Amino acid sequence: MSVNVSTLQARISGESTASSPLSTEEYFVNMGPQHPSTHGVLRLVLRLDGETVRDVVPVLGYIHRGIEKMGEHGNYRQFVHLVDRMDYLAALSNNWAVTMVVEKAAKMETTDRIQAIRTLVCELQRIQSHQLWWGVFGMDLGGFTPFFYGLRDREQLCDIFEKTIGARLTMNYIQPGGVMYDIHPDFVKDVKTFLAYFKSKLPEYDTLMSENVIIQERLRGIGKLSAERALALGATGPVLRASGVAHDLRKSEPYGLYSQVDFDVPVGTTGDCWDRYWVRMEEMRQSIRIVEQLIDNIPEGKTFMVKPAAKIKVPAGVHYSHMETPRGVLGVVLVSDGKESPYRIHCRTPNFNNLWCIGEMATGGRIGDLVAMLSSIDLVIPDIDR
Amino acid sequence: MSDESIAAPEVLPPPEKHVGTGGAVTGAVPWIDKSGAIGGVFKGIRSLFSGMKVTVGYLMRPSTVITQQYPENRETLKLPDRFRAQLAFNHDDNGYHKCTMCRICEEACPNVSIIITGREKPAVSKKEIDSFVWRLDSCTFCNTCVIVCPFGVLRFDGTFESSVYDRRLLAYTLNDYAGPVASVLEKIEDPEARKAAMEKRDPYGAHTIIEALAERQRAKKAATHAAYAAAKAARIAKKEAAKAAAEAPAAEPAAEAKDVG
Amino acid sequence: MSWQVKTMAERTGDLLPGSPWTAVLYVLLTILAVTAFVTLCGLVLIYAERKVSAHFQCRLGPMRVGWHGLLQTIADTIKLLLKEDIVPRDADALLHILAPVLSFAGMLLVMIALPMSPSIQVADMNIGVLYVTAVSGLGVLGILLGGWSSNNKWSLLGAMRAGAQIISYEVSATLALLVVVLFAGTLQLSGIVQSQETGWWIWRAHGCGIVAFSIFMIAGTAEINRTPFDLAEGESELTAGFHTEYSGLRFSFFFLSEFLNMFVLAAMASTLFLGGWMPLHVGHFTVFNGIMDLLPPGLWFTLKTSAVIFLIMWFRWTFPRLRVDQLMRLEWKILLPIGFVNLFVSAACVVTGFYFFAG
Amino acid sequence: MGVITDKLPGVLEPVPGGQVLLTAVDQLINWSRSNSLWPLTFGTSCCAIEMMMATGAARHDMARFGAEVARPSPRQADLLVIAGTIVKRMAPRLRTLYEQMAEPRYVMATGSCAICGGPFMYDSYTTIRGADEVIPVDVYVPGCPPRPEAFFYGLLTLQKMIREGESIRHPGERRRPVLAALPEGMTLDDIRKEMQDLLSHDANVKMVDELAEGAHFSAELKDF
Amino acid sequence: MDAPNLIAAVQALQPDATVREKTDRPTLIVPAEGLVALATRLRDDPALKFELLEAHTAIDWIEEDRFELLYLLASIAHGHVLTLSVSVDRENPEVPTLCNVYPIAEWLERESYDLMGILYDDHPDLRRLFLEDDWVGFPLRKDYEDDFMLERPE
Repeated sequence: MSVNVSTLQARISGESTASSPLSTEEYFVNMGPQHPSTHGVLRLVLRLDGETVRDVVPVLGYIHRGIEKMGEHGNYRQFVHLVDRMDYLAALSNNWAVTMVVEKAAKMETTDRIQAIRTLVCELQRIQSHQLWWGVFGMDLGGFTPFFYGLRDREQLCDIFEKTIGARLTMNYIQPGGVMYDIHPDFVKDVKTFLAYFKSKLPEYDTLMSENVIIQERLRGIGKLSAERALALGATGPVLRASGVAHDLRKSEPYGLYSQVDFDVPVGTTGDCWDRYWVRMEEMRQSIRIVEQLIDNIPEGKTFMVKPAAKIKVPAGVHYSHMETPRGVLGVVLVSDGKESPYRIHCRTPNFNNLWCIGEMATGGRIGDLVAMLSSIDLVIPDIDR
Repeated sequence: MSDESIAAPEVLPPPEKHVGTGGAVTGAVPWIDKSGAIGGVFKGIRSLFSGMKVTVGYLMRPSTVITQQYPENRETLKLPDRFRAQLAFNHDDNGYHKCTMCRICEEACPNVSIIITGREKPAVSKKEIDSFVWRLDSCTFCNTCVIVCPFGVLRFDGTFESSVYDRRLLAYTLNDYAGPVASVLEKIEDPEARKAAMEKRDPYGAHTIIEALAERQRAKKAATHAAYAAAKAARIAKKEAAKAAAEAPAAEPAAEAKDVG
Repeated sequence: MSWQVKTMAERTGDLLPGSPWTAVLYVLLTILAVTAFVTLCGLVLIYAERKVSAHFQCRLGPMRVGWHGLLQTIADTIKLLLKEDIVPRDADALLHILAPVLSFAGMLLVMIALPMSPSIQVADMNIGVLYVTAVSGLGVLGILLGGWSSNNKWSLLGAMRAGAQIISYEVSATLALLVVVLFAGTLQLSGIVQSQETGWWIWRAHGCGIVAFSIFMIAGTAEINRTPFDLAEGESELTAGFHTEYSGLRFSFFFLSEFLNMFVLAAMASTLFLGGWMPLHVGHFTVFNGIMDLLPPGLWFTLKTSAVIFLIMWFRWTFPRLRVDQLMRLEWKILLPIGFVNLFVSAACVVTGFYFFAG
Repeated sequence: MGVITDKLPGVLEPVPGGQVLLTAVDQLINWSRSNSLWPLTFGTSCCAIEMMMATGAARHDMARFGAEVARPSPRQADLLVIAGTIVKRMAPRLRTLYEQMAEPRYVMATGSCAICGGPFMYDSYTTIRGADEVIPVDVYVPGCPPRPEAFFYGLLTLQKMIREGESIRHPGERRRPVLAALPEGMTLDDIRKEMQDLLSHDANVKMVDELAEGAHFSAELKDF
Repeated sequence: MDAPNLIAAVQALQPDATVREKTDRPTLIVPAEGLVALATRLRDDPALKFELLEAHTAIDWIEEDRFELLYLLASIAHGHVLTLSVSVDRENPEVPTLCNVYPIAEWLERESYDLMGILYDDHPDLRRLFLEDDWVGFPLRKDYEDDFMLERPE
């Protein structure tokens, strides 16, 4: 049998790649599971030569909770609530991904109002997610103040979500057959206030970070990822787009009301950290555009097409649908045997694939670069481990 | 739109055309031009100063401080109506609830945070609730129970202050009394009889019910183990039978032929 | 108007004239004074840093302990003093214990040379500048020892970064100091202050003063390991850098010496370039100078030092951190050449007497 | 200094008036400890974001409590906030982190996952059902995740415990305030009110000196 | 390329591929042996150009005593999608690895090995991904038993 089962020890103790006469003894360092810049409980085993990173081996599983197994034991609504905890910074997108596959498979109908609300809240959450990323990115690069400014503006969106949805992080708002509540009467007004506010703050973001010479020096040319490698490694979302591939499911397979709005897909050129940074900054602006087009044109209609207590049954077969979360493509494979709970459910999460790009990027860089690269991928660890 | 800031494009190859991705922005990524060394240095230094201007701007304007001082502002702190932090029972003005013990919420709850026990000897109607246990410690505030309840028994409050030193205190009994629903109670004319039908329930003590549940779970676990073992044995038997059937085809048709003959 | 400089050494001599106990008393008084000052200064600085950073970031900072959080740092101090002290099993115990003491001692020793006012100075050495440069180099020894003895790779990385960084930047800082020494013609700190009676060196020396001041501030910020040069303890990269394995009292030594180093840097910068305790004088405009003399020299020193400290804090709460190689490039390829050129130019200025109020 | 706090009770107790002095020392130490809770930067999942919002967002600003100095190294931290799910693979690491912290150390379990496994309580093959199976937990802050204010309420509750429940006379022993053991006839609202009262009037309130013991607790509850 | 054309094109490459019913994406059942060759051609054929392995997962059909492996391929250049379905024996679940065609398969297959126990021939680094190295059993299999796991009480 040609199947080799190896161990971590075997993996990391590879051949020394140091060839220069000046090179020194290589050593291993564990980065994580508790490390401030791994954004959770990711563990990276680094092979270092002084400050230079020779190899990065991610070790996962420190927050693997078996969501897929749990999905097989509950019904579809209960699974929607579970995926909130997967990519918690984009809980609504996760809700929608599962909802989408269930609705598609069970052929449930929705109204334009439902779709408009879903599109709106998801775009708002994309802004929210990128705000947090921007703040944390600043902190990972050593500047503390961006962190506070990013979170300050994120808090405004939290308020809007609290009013309409009643939760700040784990929403469980988008459900098969509709949305949990209709929007709050103040929603339109609040969102407009927020957009005006945030548009006045974005130039400040640029002054503080984007135009800062230290930031540019630290990001430019660091962690390059070519388009071919990005595709081969299955990267999606801003990571892929920064490498120059204009792949955005909102454009290529429009769902929700994305086909009715006008927006651009920002694309980078070289796929370095700066491109990824810039793509996300630009995405915030595009999301503002989308929200602006939709906010005044929310159609009338029902917000829940089936009774909340109604049981959902999905016809037997394999169903798949995917969507664009702030971090990339979230796909859900739903295998049903016609019962109330899925036979097998698998989530193709964006961070899982994006994480592996770090090995490609980091080799040859410095520890400081590694932190910038990790941050520019914008990882959410529970989304990787599920 | 502040597209102007990114409009100044360097000469870059246009991105490869892709199906369905019209209107893609080219990578007009702005950065400080380092080609002129001296000019670049001055631009860089200026960017540092403009950053410093932003931060000091906030320092100079105390009105930008947006901190809400939580324990001090408790009276004025108003949470949105829909905020979910504490499950509560809707009791009407008489203190009667409407829970008919249909158990829809219990079934819908994703992680068994709601445990309903019925009274062993219902006083008036067929089914009467004994205690409606809600586990705050495991609740995920998904609101499913509230939206599925056909009678509007439950609601979510915004009372978030419930930190404790002992996690057993986080199991609440939500109903004020054990007994029939409001409509049944209102039919009873005699106030004494009404009172007799209602048995007071205190918010605490629910953890014994949870322990009982855990006991039941252990029993169930043993049962599933047995079921798994049986299924496995059946599968192996089936497989062996299939194998035997596959191995024996040479003999079987001959026997059949003999019978026919 | 001439300033009568009277150091603590001379005062002690006045107390017990001709007695052999003078030396003992002097040492005791010095310890008492420096300890009291260091403690007070540390408390105030940490509180100020927290409040200033908070207001940079649209928030309030410590509010609940005492009025507007005034007692916050006291609570922190008591807690740190009473916290369990851990020496890791595999650490080099002696060096582990010695490191924070060394780091703290370097900073304490600088303190005694600082002229805070004509009458507040512990010792006035005739080689003051040299002494300060030499003694502040002790700090890096503490950091290196701390990182090495902790038996932790992150600590070691942090210590090595700190070693490389501090030793490199000391060159530039010293070059910047030399500019002032050239102009003042003395190494004595009080002498340098008095040489600025007709104006501060930062503007009297034409461009040289400003360039030297900028280099000194950048190099100094790097020497005290603060953002944007806080590579040695860069949180997001090296967990906590060289003091990862330190807890309680010993950690507080590192913590405190970091803040007091900031004070030392600010005090040195204001002494050398901004006239120290010398009020703002412009040449021989007696009326203007007389008005400026109304404020006591101690207050002038405090104001200038606070301004420089605020500048350092401002850097910290605005800028991100540099990378290791960029840090080295900044020093060896940019600051050092500029520093040398600046030194030559200022030497020429001194020789030709081409600076304001040279007479 | 550990030596001093160890020896102090032995020296002071026999002295007349020593008890009073000791109580004063206790109060000072507890005051300082409760007001300087430096958290460890540690979070596993969603609750970490809300903890970040509590520490980092200018709206909430944990600096007001003197607790914004988040230390990345466990040696320097006082407060371990378990923010998120703990799975089997993480549990030994959590234990290590806890053991690396210097005394006195405090643990706060925020969110359903850390309290009892929360949404992953059933049917999950890795999730630890409650962080208190791995390390001792002082305060439980329910929520999924708790909002920053709830997090602060938990912090206040912990401060209360530190101020009332510790003495250098019994190092390492931590007494929880009485709320765990319920007198008969008390309701949820009474408890909440009492708790709020206690927290608003800080150190002037007398706490009932009773360690909430499991047996005692159950006996009380059976009377209902 | 629309679904019928796509299926015809792939069937030209792999004649014994049959269409899998009950799916919402064009899905072909292919034998395990020729998988690597087929995937390479799917990736390199300019008319097909499936450059992205979007997802890979395994399904445990315990009643039919087999695992079904799904490879969800997508072509960004052409905007079409295809799923390959491979069935393997439950007792001896061995399939060739796709690591050399799609590098991301290395980790997707490790996940699949970790949770489902599929063994990938010639995989360079086949070890557990999420669980500890000494974990017993494969949790996503339908007959997985665990003393630790609690089931939902009824």
